[in-house]
Amino acid sequence: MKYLYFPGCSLKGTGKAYEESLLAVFRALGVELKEIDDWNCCGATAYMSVDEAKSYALAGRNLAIAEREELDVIAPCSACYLGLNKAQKSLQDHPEIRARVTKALAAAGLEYHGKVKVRHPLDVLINDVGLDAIAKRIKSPLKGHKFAPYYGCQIVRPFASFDDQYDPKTMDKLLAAAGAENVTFPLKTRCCGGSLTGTVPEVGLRLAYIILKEAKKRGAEAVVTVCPLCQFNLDGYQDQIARKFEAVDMPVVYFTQVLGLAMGLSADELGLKRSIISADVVLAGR
Amino acid sequence: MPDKPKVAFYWCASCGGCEEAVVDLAEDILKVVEAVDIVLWPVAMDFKKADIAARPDKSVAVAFINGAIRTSEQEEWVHMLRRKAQVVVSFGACANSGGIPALANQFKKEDILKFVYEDCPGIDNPQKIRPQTSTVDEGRTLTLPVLHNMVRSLDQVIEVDYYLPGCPPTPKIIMSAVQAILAGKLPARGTVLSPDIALCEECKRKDSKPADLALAEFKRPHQVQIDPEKCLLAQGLVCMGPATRSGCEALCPSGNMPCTGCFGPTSRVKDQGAKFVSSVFSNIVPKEEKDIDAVLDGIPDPIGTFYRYGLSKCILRRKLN
Amino acid sequence: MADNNANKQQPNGLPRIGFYICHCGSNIAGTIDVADVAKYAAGLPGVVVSRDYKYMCSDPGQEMIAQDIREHKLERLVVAACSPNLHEETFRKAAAKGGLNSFFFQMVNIREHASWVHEDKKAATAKAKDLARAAVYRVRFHKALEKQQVPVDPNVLVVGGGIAGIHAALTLANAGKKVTLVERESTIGGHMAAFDKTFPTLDCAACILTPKMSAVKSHPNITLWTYSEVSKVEGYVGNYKVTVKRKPRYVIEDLCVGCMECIDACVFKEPKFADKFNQGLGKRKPVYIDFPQATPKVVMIDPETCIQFKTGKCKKSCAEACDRKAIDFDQKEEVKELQVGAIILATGFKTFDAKKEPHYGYGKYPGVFTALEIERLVNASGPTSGEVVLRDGKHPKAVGIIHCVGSRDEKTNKWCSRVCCMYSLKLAHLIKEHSGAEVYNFYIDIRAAGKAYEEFYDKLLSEGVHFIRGRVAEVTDWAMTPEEEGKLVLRVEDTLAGFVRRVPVDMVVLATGLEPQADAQEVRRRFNIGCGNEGFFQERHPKLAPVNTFTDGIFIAGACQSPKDIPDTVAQAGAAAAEALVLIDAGHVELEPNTSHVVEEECCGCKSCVPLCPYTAITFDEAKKKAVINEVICKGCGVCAAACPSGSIRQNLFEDEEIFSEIEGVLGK
Amino acid sequence: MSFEPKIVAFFCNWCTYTAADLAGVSRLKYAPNVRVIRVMCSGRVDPQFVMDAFAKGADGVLLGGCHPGDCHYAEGNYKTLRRMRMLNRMLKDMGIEDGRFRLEWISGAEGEKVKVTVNDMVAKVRALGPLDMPGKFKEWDKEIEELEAHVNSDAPTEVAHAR
Repeated sequence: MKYLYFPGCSLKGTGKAYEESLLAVFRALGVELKEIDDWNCCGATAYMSVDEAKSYALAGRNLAIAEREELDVIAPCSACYLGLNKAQKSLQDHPEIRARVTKALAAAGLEYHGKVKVRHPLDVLINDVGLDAIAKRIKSPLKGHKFAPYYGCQIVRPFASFDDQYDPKTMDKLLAAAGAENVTFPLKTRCCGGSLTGTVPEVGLRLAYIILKEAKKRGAEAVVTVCPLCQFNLDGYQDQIARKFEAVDMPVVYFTQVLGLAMGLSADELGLKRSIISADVVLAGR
Repeated sequence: MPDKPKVAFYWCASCGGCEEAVVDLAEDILKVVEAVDIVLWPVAMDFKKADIAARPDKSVAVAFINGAIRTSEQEEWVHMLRRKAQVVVSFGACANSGGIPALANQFKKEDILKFVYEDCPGIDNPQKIRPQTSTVDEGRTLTLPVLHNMVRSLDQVIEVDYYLPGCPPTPKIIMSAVQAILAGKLPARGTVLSPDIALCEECKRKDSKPADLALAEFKRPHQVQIDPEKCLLAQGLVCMGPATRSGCEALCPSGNMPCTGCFGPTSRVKDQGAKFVSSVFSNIVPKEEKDIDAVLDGIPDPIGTFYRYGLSKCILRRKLN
Repeated sequence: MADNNANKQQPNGLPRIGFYICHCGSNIAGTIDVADVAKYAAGLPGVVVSRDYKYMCSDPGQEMIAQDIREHKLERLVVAACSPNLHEETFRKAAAKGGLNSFFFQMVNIREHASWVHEDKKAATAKAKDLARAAVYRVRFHKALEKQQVPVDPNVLVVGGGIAGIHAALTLANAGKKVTLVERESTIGGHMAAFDKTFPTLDCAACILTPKMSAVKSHPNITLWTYSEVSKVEGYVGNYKVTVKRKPRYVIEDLCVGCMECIDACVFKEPKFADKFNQGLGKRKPVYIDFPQATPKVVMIDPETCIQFKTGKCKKSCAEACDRKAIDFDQKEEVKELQVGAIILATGFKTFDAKKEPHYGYGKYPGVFTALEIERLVNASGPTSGEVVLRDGKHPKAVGIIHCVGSRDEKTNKWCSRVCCMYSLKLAHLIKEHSGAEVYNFYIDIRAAGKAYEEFYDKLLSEGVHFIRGRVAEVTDWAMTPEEEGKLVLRVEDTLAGFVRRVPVDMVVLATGLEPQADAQEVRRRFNIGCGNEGFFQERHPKLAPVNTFTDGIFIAGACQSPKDIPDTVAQAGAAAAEALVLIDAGHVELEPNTSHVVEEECCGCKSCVPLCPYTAITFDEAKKKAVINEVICKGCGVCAAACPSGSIRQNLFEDEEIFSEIEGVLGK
Repeated sequence: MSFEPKIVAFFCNWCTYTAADLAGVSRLKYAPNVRVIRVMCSGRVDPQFVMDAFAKGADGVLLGGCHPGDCHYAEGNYKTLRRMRMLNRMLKDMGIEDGRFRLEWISGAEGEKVKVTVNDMVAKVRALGPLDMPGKFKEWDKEIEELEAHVNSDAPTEVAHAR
């Protein structure tokens, strides 16, 4: 099994722990990830609201480079995953956008034929690797640990290609396979605050607080997420949340970190020491 | 002795089989010769064009013309015969509907010439010499007729009064036509002089045809051991009988070969190939496009199969290019 | 009106053709220059009269045509107006009135196919001319034809025993017709039998329905077959042959008197299995009856749960308890055949599956109910005897009713289900009455268009039921405040107040919309009728033929045609019955003479046509060795005419030369 | 002026013709290039009709029937599908481009599909350009115009074939 890996900016920066744990878990599962050569910004965030075509051209360049390899692309960051898929769909459905992007790519000597499939690691783990294969690799199950599975908005909206839009379950299944217990968590896809934590903190912080608080109330020892922005908001703003609302003290980790632990990988190689709110509770018992 | 009616035979783009068919009348030919005066018959006697040109208009009672019209010479001859004859009978499949020569309407003239004079295996023509319509040799100009861009049936060039179908017409229908002409008992102009009903009517295998001919596969004659009694279509062979006019007494099916349609369609049908397709393919077994296509693949050359003798009379007339 | 007709002579032996073009007010004339088309048509070969007129289908329009036929000795008639599906018959009659055979007529559709669909006037006018020319060329070849009359079987089949089927069957039976009513469930009554009260009058559903149910059972003209399904329909208007499968209920219907002693005797002492009639909220035994007034009042055995069927080792106490020996474990499916002249389909609807909107938590939170479940809860004969309780037995203090679940939604069903607003109001009233709970309605719009409906809404407002305008975003058990703890919270944007509300309740009711039956597609194929895009049966005309279908003799009534409430359903059922009566009492039907025939002397007997006919109208005459078409059975598709390899089959009205001349006409100059 | 294709359509009475009526009732707007010939069933459409329409000047031929399984006459549309797939091959062999002949299943409820199909077909045939078979027939027969007059002139002389 081999895939192209599109890290995006987060996994090289604030989401370093995601990259470390993702690569470690995939390596342990015998799945090869090859980083896309000379990738650039996925085109998400600010570009999209300033100039759609530029955003699609950025995404298009990544796709065009990836297309040469005839492999599926794994985009772990939710924003990248959505941005690339959105570009893919727009290029397919709108000839005028396709024409503009084709022109832009031609200037760089590239062409894109729309053949790349951009996928999320959850999709690949569940549908390609399979729960059975993963279950066989679980060496030290996370017995007695309770987590709140939190997916964020972007991997199921607007496209719900591999999971339910309202009640996604793929991560729940992985965590259960890792031996952990999932609390019933109705806020699975609720907003983490997004960029509002920085720009309009009175709104953004409240949104993040709601998620942390509810996870706590439902007895979770940590929130497990799939998105570097969610992780950053929920983990990094807890001191401000404590000042504004109350101290929640809730670790926020990536699903790959939890899965890695159950597979017997070390806290260090999974980046578990990088959390702002100590994730030691997740390590308890090992 | 009163003048016997004057009769002309002429050949255009044809194989000679139609001439042979006249000879095949056997002793009946003597009756014909006795009753008529043959003024033109290139295969048997030497007449010059000038002889015919010199005859008064309408002085020939009947002209039987076989072969398709492919060259300007043929074109000129048939116009002249039309002028000299009271009745023109289009004789045989080539004259009626283009016949085998009309299969050339699937190709461009240039492609045909190039193949025949350059690319055909066995050709040794390094200078790529092609026949010229006009050549000066020792001070004299030699000419050749022009090869037309397409093959036409006789009635696409001149008006035709009657048609004798077949490749070639059988002695029986020739004789009955001749007798009708001599007796002056001719049907309406434009009639095809054979029964206006399809071939199954006179096919010995007719009774063996099942009511539900649901075919799942088509085969070619060399691929099967043909049952000599059973309907050929029912054996998966493309037998054009249902879409072909009778009159030949089902010669080919009697000889264990499927009908290939040389008698052309009945008077109710404009396009024999299209109509045959409409009939046989409506009832093949599959329902899904890809399964249907798999059955159709059993007929690798639809045009050559369904228009073997009639491409000039296909509604579309020739391949576009 | 232009006069294009100054003493036109007919030079060439062509039939004398009259051409008429309709303005249809501005419907046609607004886009197509009708005077120009009429002028153009006047110059076409054979046309001796060409006129345009405001409304050709009006009496004066028809009279003008009839008069012209007489005066100008017209031999052919062409009318350019609307779709032949609408007025072909009208103008055929006009032709006949003028003394012309009705089939010397051709209609040109320049409204639906031109003026209504094109904006470019020049192009639309050019198209009208082309179509007119095609008809003029074609009509020359028309032949005089007569409609064939066939007798109509006076018996009627009604499919579906809900209120629509019941009403239709009774209407017909009261008119003296023999009716067979086929219902696939074990009892008639349909959805209405499950309801407690009906809006807006709040009369008890059972009180008004059960008398009609027993009337069906006892009516001498009605044969009632429940637990039965139509499996095959053959034939044509007036003469349908229907095959019905009667599924085994393992109880001999004629013997069972409905004493229910077998139920008491069942080896299961307590009811144990989910009771479908009560939406799974109650329990039943393997031998059961849906509800006390079930009609016919005959018990059933469910082989899925009965020990005798599962192991073969039950002591069969139910059979022992039956002194009439009505229980028959070996009962087999029966196949019956019926001959009927008309069929009424009243197959009803199903409700939207609430699990398809997972954010409303149905199946996840026990406090979420569908409206049908609440119908059973508020029903005095329901599983809780009318007590409104949650699944854990507790009484709700606050109830939220979410409207438009599976209606008016791009993601699920786009249509308005028409009844949910009103039944939500009814349930709000009943819940409040039965439990005293606060009731909140979350609605997009209140659609209360019906007699006394708006007044009912007013009444609810005055009763103190709350109304919040907005589509609920989600139902969640996530509490933000102490008051929300342990509650279900509805998050909704209150679009009147302009902010997001969180409303904590104990019980959520989902007002699920109405959908076509799951097997509506199969059923419509079986009966050879159409479905609209949304899957409800397609009526022949949305306004003028609402209970007819495109297949003559098959009528539709009730919610199988579109969502509708009980008054509309009953009205439509009456209409369908009336249409069936019109057909039957005429005694015969006239068949469109577009049948095909084999010209015997041209047929070579190749049999190519025989297997093509779906109605086995084509047979092979072994004596003559020719194909023969039975024109009574032929439905006029023309597939044989297209496929006859020697061109020896003709289809009336669609002969080869008619179509070839039409092709020439649309493309000609 | 740009080329406006002429398209002849054969619509079955029960599905596609009704759908076209519905498009009208719904006041959908579509290209005015199509001329509809009504047949009871798509199964009535003889391949001869399609060829004849091309020969008489159609740039495209559209055939509309009920969806598979939905035929008013049970299976007429399957018969159409089978024979038209063979016709398709023949048209291709005769040099008529893909896209000039089209078979579509349009149910009585799909007025919108009539609009979409017609517009799409008109656009595609417009891109293919005129077929103009009548013009081609005339063009082809130019090579046989000259001799007839020559032979039939009052004083025919020796014909020079070289041209």
